[in-house]
Amino acid sequence: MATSNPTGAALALWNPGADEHDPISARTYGFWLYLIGDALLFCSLFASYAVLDNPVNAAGGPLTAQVINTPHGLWQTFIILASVLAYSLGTVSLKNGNAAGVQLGILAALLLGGAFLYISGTDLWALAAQGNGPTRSAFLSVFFTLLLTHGLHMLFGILWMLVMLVQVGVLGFTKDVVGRLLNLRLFWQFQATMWVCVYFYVYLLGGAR
Amino acid sequence: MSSHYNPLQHPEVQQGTTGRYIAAFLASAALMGGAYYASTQKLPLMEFAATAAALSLAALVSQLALFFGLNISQAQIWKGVALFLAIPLFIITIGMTVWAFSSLYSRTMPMDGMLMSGQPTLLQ
Amino acid sequence: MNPPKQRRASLLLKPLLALPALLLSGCTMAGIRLFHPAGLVAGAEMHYTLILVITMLIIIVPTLLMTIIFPLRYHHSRNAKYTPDWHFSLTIELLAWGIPFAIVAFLCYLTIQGVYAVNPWAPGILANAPGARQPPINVEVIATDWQWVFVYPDQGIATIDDLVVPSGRVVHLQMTATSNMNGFYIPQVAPMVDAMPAMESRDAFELDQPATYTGFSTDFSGAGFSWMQFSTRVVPQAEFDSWVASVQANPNQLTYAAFQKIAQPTVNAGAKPAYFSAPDKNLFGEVMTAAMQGVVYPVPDSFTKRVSDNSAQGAQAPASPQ
Amino acid sequence: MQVAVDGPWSPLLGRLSLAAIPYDNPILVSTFAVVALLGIVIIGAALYFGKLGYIWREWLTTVDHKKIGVMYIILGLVMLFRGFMDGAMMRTQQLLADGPNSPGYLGAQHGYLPPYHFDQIYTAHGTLMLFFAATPLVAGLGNLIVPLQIGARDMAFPYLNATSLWLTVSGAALCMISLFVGEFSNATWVGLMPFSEMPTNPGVGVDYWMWAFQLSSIGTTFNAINMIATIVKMRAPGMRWFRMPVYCWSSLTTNIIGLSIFPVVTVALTMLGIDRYFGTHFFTAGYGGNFMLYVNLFWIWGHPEVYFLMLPAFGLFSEIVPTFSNKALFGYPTMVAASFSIGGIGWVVWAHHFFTMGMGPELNGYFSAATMLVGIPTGVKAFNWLFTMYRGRITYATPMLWALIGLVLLLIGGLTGMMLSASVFDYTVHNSLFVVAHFHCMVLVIGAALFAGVTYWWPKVFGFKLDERNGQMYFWTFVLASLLVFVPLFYLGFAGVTRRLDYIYNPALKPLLWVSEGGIGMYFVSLFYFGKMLYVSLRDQIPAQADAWGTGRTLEWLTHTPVPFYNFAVTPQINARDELAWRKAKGVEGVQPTHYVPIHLPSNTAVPVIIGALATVFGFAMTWRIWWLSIASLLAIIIVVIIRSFDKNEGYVLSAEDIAKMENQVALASIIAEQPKRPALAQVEAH
Repeated sequence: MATSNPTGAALALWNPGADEHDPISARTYGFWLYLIGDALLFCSLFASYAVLDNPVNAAGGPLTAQVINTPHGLWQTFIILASVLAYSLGTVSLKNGNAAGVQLGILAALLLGGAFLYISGTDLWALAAQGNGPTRSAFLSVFFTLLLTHGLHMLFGILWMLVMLVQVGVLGFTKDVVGRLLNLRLFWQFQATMWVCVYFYVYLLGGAR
Repeated sequence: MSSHYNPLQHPEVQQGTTGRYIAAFLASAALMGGAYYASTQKLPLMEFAATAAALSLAALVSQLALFFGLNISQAQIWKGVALFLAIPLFIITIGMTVWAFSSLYSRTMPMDGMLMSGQPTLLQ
Repeated sequence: MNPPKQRRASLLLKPLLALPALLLSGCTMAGIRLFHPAGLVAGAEMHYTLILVITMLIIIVPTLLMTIIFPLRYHHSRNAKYTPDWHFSLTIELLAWGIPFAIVAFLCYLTIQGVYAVNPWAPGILANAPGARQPPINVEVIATDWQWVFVYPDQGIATIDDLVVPSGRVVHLQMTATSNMNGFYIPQVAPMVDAMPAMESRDAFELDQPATYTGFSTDFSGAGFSWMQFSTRVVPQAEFDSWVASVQANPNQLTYAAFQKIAQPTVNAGAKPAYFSAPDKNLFGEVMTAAMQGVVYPVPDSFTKRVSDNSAQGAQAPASPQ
Repeated sequence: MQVAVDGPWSPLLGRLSLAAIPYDNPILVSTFAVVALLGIVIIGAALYFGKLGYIWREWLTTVDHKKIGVMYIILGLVMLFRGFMDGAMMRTQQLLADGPNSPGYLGAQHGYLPPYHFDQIYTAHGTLMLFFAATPLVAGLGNLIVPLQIGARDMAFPYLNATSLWLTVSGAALCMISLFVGEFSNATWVGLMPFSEMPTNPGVGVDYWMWAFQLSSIGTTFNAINMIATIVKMRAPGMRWFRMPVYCWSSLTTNIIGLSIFPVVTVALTMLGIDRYFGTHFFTAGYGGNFMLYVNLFWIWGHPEVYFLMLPAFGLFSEIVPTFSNKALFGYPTMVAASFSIGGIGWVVWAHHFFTMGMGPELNGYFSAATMLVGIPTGVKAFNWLFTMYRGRITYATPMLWALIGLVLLLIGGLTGMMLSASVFDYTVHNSLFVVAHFHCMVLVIGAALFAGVTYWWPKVFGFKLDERNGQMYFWTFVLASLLVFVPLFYLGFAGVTRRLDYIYNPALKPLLWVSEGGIGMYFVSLFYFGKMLYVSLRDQIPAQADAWGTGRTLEWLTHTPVPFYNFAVTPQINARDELAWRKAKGVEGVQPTHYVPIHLPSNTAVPVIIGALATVFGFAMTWRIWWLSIASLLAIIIVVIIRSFDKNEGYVLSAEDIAKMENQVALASIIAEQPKRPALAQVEAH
């Protein structure tokens, strides 16, 4: 509201109702910041990987080229990208409040995510069964840790999707639910982005050395 | 007041389009497939590394631009700024760590010298 | 930079830095070891330190004076000139960025020069040292919990907690450790370098005057860390040779098996030395290899939980199997 | 895949047994008695005055940024006291255990603490001071003041804010539990590798340290996200970037640092954790492990962490110096630039913490030079404060005194820091008491800034000032004590005395050790004055003005004193940098809004405090390897979060009449007043 000072000029001193900030955009921004922190977490893992991917640190065990399955990795890349696409198309249905479309998108993304984890899990399990588990050498420790960190993120994303499937049905498109759906999209997309980095760094570069 | 607030009209909900997402998927998948194809081509290491890095970087950019929908609009600018500030940190974390350890390894872990001759079985 | 000039500079500057120390605690000046560097490496360290400090004082002292004068001068009771709205001056800002920048640039130049001069792997300052024409004395240093084992591969002897080197010769040290990281340090003599398990680090120094110094560990490595000292004796070449001969005659031989007993956690209070002949030729390599294969010498519970009793035992127990 | 542990283990209690309780240690038993007595007195008092419900409803379950800030500060001060007691014990041990003929007491051979106990004490000292004293104090002041300074109603995410607090508290609680159940880490606050690994450190101490550190760093990361989002998204209308107070700028830079570094240490600690729990080989010496990697990751976090704590201190000086010089801050734009430079440079210099590890001269040279660059923006800040005082009207109120001594300490700490950054000098004093003295100089700058900040904003929060007379006595005794303690340490460092020694070999150093011990005694005197200051101020409670110091310049002094829980009855319109100074110049600082609109506020929730409690249980169970309890508590956290996400509570609305009533009678809205229950709104679905 305007008030006048002794000199008579109008001054705006108070602004009633101006504290209603945009909660969804604050929320996605905060989540974006979390993702940057998460990216730095992956970044430190990559730095550790770069250090430990070295014959000294293999302690006589295998190095990257012997433990990866590059074609599997490529399939995983396609699967995770498709999963992100499915979720994203789900959020397109969100634009006009189509709950069934959103749920369908989430469900497809969830199943594809599960397929991704299945490939990852069986590959790592087979490796450990050969005696090249994470306790074999420092290199294998970081190899497993990097892939499992990504896998745990995916698992968490799947849990989140399950919760959202229920919430879309039970709560409908409230402000909180919509904010969460947007954040989950960022989170799921972020996993694909990180997987591209993993695939490039571990599977392609590591495999080439 | 929040009770009159329709979250579905929020610009971040309304920004997504089917076409852009499909384009993002196709671009990323094609670029990563291309990087895989390069790995089967017996290129010299540095050449392959450069090719794969360029393709993967392009895949990342396509995801940022098309999937994330990052741009310099009022809604997205601060996300862009945050990412822009963080990218040097990614490079520093990995790059300087690698630099420090390359120096350290060559100075404190003389692998091909005394150790290997003393205990040839250790690292086989 | 030639050494004599450096020493002169150090002599000139030393009293300046030492003055406040003298005022505070004249009685303990002799204990302030870093003001009495010995040899070229430590001399260079001192030299660079003094130049750096004096350069920094150029900016620190005026700022300190301003910090004291401004609050006194502009206290409200003094009614000094008051300009409440004056909040920017391009000149002052340029100076505030420019002066520190110039000084820091000079400091950077100096410190990088200094890093190369005292690089423990190959100190530049020793390249033209008097002893550089003779072959260096090689000593392999193994830090155990909590003793120092010095192996002289060329002389075929080894000692515990007693580093004896001839004067006028460059000493090359190669270091590793059994299970924990330690810092190898002889104040006044050699730069501090970490001795690390499964890794090899180096250090070098040369002393031209016979003397005795104390060295110790600077990186915490467990319950006996505080007692982890050794003596460094610089002796004339002839005396060194006869000392080597006497140790070579010692019947105790340092095999790897004997070393494994020594490497068990032991507090050697008082740094009682022990001497061995004919150390295993590749002892250093074997210790490193063992560490890489995951061999550690765990500290028994008795040492950690009730170390008070054990440090007493350690003092009485023989420092080495003799 | 659990690594076999020495000693007994049972499925029900893990490694926990009666033997874990150190009832045979007189020091710990008496500490326990004191802590237990205090706990009984506090809970008893709360029961006696019938305040238990009030504490639960208004404090433990709160999401109000000011109350969270106050609780952060209380936590920080309590832990500061415990950290100080540890420090006092260390100095006393070094004094007693000096020279081969020094006597031994309480079963120690020299001094009164066996090495193992001494090692735990200095580890606890470092851990507590950094994570549970300095960090909560910094976070607390940021929580309190930043939303007020930018004219926001609350933080961007109030619920997350409370979660940050309770995660930090859970870390502190683990540290406290370690005193009386089991042991704390003896591997220093940085966690020496491979010393912290299972083969060389099989006890539970390292686990306690690791989980306390991990939980508090998660809390700090959340807080950093919250602060950045608040500053970016929640500024009042008209608060453009270059109208923000410098304290907000420094909070922004500091939290950018915090957000970017804490994930790195999370990774380092997680790797240590899986080494210890699953037997991997990241940081062991054998099997290809590389403990230098830990050191590298740790200091990627560790060095920026220094600036994470330092920048808020600089921000506080930038608020306090102009207020008590009654003059605008000199060189605002370069102040902002300097903050960002410090943050940026702070990120690329970490390896100066391990010059002695054997990197090549090109790396040591680079890291030396890069470290020295920090001197430039820091120097700029010092000059800007000096020129703020230049031609000002200075009053020596307690906050100003703290700021001035902080500036002096900054110069000394800066000089010694620049010395240490030269690796050629570092080779002679690395890991010596010189380093200890240097970084205590720096943390005393932070300490001075925090005491200044607490004194400065106390009246805003509680409505009355801290007693000036006792505050100044506290200040002088504290400064004298600090000089006595730390000046001798510089000399001991030059004498070649290493840090972390439980026994000092040279009896000739006794006089210096005595001086240092005298300083510890002086700290106790200053503690007395601190208590007296609190007592006298609480007893008298002389009401303060809205602009408590009379020369405030920034927005927080515009609202009532004590600050209402809703901050501003009506959001202010910002017209200038230093809004209050601008309003004073226009003569409109007293103009109040003429009518009110309802305010929407979040409801209190018990979820954050429950998460904190479960996190404590989780950390404890992991420490003692009680697997069923760890899994149960982790699942419980996830379930609680999911349940909470189904909550339809949308907060409540404060009606215009309520606001008008509280504006006329400010005590009703004070953060210590109990609020009546207000009905919550339910969220509605959009169509």
